[in-house]
Amino acid sequence: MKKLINDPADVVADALRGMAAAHPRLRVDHENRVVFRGDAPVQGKVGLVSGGGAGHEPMHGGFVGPGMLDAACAGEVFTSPVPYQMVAATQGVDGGAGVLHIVKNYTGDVMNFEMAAELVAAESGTEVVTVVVDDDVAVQDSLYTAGRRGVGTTVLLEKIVGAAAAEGRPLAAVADLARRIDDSGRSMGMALTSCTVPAAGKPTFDLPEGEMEIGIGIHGEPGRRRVPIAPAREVAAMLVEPILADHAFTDGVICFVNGLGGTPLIELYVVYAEVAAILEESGIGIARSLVGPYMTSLEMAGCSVTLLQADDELLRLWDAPVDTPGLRWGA
Amino acid sequence: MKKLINDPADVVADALRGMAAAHPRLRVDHENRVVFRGDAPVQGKVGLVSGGGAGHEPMHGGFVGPGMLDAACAGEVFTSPVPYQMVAATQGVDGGAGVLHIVKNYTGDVMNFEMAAELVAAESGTEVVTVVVDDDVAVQDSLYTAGRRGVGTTVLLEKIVGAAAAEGRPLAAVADLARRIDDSGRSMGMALTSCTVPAAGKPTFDLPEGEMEIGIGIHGEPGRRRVPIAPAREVAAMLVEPILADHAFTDGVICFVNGLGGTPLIELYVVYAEVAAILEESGIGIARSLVGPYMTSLEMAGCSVTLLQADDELLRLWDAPVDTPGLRWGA
Amino acid sequence: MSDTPTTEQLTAWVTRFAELVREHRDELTALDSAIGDADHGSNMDRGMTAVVAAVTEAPPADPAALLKKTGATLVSKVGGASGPLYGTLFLRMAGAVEEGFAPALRAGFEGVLARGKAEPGDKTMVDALGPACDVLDAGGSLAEAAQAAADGRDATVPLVARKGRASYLGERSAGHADPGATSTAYLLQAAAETLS
Amino acid sequence: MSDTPTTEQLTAWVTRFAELVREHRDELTALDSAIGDADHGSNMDRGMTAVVAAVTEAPPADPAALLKKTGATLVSKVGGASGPLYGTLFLRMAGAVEEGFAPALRAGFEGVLARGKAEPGDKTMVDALGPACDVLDAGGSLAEAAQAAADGRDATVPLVARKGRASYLGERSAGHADPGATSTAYLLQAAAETLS
Ligand SMILES: Nc1ncnc2c1ncn2[C@@H]1O[C@H](COP(=O)(O)OP(=O)(O)O)[C@@H](O)[C@H]1O
Ligand SMILES: Nc1ncnc2c1ncn2[C@@H]1O[C@H](COP(=O)(O)OP(=O)(O)O)[C@@H](O)[C@H]1O
Ligand SMILES: [Mg+2]
Ligand SMILES: [Mg+2]
Ligand SMILES: [Mg+2]
Ligand SMILES: [Mg+2]
Repeated sequence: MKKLINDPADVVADALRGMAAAHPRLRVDHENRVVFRGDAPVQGKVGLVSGGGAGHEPMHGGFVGPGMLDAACAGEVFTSPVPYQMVAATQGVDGGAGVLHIVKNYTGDVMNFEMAAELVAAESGTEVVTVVVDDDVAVQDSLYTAGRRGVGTTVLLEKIVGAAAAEGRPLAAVADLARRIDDSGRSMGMALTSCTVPAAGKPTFDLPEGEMEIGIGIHGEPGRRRVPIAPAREVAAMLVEPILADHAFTDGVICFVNGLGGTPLIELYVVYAEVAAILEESGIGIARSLVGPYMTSLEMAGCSVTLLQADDELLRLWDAPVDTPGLRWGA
Repeated sequence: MKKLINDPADVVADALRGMAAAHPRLRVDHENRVVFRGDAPVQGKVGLVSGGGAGHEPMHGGFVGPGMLDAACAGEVFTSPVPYQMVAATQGVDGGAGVLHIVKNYTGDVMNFEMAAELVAAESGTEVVTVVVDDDVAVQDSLYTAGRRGVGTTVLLEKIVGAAAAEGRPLAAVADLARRIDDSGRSMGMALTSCTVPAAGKPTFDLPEGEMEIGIGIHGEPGRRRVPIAPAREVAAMLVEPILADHAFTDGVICFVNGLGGTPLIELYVVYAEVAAILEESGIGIARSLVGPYMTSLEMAGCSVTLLQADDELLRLWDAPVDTPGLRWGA
Repeated sequence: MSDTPTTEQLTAWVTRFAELVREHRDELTALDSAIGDADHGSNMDRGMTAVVAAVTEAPPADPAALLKKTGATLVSKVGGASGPLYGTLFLRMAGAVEEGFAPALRAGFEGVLARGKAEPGDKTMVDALGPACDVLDAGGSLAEAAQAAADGRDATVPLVARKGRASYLGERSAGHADPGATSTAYLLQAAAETLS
Repeated sequence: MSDTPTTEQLTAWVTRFAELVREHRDELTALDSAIGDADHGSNMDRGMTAVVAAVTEAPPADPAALLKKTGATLVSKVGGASGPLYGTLFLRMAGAVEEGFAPALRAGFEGVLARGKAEPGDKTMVDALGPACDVLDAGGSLAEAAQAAADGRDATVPLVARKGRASYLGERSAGHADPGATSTAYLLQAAAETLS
């Protein structure tokens, strides 16, 4: 295992120390492993809390700041955080207007956030609404599984919903918007290589030299199929076609090509070019784009494509100022 | 070779298509492989041109935009661009106040930019000044080599000098500032793995499982020594100590931990934490930080550390608005 | 076994379970690598190490307090799917332990079902825990219950997962034992060794 | 050879050089992998392929035009260190080719020295080109010049590089032939095969 870490058991704590040192405008609660925006709670604003296993940086801690999340809880690598972290985050961002929990659909995340919401309900008057993101079209038979996984749409949702909360919208409206975004976003990913969970010390799976995995999840959960490696043009088609088959996208989408951690930007741009070409042929204009490693899977090589159907309101909220380590503009 | 590309011969052209599609506010001259800011030339402003081999994205094309570069030329992977590209870039950004060429110190880059400047001088009245960046402390015996390589300081320089040019400073002042930054910045890098040049199809070098290379260059040029892999704490020391030994840094530096392409952000934060701890012990306060993959070496795993001695003026220029795909704030 | 176990016995149980988890940590992670995300061994080891530390540092006064401390520690240290599930198991056992071990385990099992909404045959820890509860309820010994849990674990091998991360593998999840069912088999083995 | 070569001969020369580069592309890249950045083979191949295309599409009228077109194409297609160096070599040859091949090559060599500021023994293409020029200036044959270039290339093996990327290796650059010296040896081999 070749990684820039100290003891594998300390990876998350060490990375949080790094975040705290690099971003003085964030406040890191090291005991609870929660990244807060420095001025939380913001009075009168709906608080946005997300979180999940580590290993997906900059998600979620890197999306904390004005215009996006108020707090993010970090679990161990690929392991959901625990309820008391979410309780601490919720209490720390409660500015009197309630708190939205943004939860990616994984059994562990859902159960831990559920227990946290139960604890908050029992202990305090804070109103909590939970939105579960499940946008991974690679999961076809949601009836026989834990349901679609939450992937790339989460990043776009946190940005857009963050802007809505910053405008002072009430909790119910913010939650409705979040659900609408989850309904309008679809993703599909692929991997060229596996990744190594530090505590495990070995690659999670084995992906031979000539093969790639289409439809993989962000923890290395296997995908739809293994196929021989192919040119970026064909890979883009393998990702975009199931997305278009699953949802009727029309003109004006946000197109997000995400890197999984080990794939450099030059390759992501090559993929973006092919994705854009397919969308153009399909008559689906791209209103906004995002290209880069925003939701990683440790050092896995590969990418995912997310399309989100936008409209004037969503685009206005997308363009609104955001000031986080991972996404920043207008501020 | 596992890469998200089409034909290896088309990687650079394909990535430029992707950049053009993803960033409509840039103008990409595909024939000359130059990325221009969409509104170039900006009348009355010194034009900033950089460029170099591809494979280091987002550098340099991703640093084109208001507050940073006016144009960037892309060569083949790890190969300097050719003079006619630089001539096209120079002519395209000449707003009457002259043009600064920002050149990383590699024989090929220096010679090609030199020929370009000769051609511009012969053909037009555009005033061109060249600044060569050479900040890599891994190169010790500059007398017996082509001199120190230009690495991480380049990113910081392009941002700060870009802000100075945006303020309307004259060419001589902008060039002086650039030289001052080169004098005040030092970098050192390391790799855990090699990278594969697409046209070569095989890893440039071989770095066995238990070893790492300290002092490596961004094209895989070998470093000072190969050593057994070590905890991030020790790696940080191996990078920071030669930097501090080479230049007397005092309080108030810009600290930049750069990812080489295959190393995910979680590891860069672990390294940042250790770098910050060493600087704190040395009494060197960090005024600003940058953490992420800004100057990559294809999919190489590893990182580099850059320290730049700042002062109030440099910090003010660092904080000034910048609006590029790779670095963006205040805009 | 229908007697109420003593605090000492239960402490020995969780301590022995922690040992077994430590010993089989890599095996549990390898099973989770095959059909999940390669963290079940470290998750359970982190949790049970914390449990042993907690009950050693401040020994709980009675069986319910011991089980509550165990459950609460697991909930707050493990995360993932196994944290809430094992945590709920012990927390619910605390409320029923005065009636005896078998009723307590049954209550814990029901908590797991309520929290995780898995059904038997979904290829989860339910498939090891359920058969063990059935044996105890029918008056079987702890050794028999441990055997039933081990058999239940083995029976997960051919199953296609329908809950948890392994469910994303579909048909490909068949052929490997479920990690949670495997750790549950160790839980019952520890019970047979310490509570008889 | 002190006669002025014809346009046809020079065209055959650059065409043969392009063939040799194509044939040895992977070898040149492998040498550059060992002590540089793994692109010399693709750089030279890209450039010489463009040269052949250019002179085939619009055959230059005279030797100087042929050499100028070759040099300009290399400058505009190769990049890196080899583009300006090989480009300058041919461009300077164009200015002196009326005096004959040997004086032209000497002029080209001086251009390379001026552009790259390398000295003999720095482990660069200079170490193959210089000896070849010396042989020709002393009245030697092209075959002898090609041999001198090949010997010069071989002599770069033990050298420690002091110019170009290989210089960063320091002592570690010893033990490998210089890629640019190797491609230069092919340039002279092509001359011996086509201009004699
Ligand atoms: N809904 C569920 N009900 C019961 N057990 C479950 C459920 N989902 C997962 N599990 C159990 O949890 C185990 C995985 O635990 P672990 O790897 O620690 O967490 P995660 O799946 O979050 O990585 C599975 O092997 C399975 O036995
Ligand atoms: N200053 C120099 N003078 C002469 N030749 C040089 C000089 N620097 C490099 N070279 C030659 O260029 C060759 C490398 O060319 P190439 O790999 O195409 O470019 P780059 O080094 O930019 O990747 C070296 O092997 C060497 O022969
Ligand atoms: Mg997990
Ligand atoms: Mg090169
Ligand atoms: Mg798991
Ligand atoms: Mg080279």
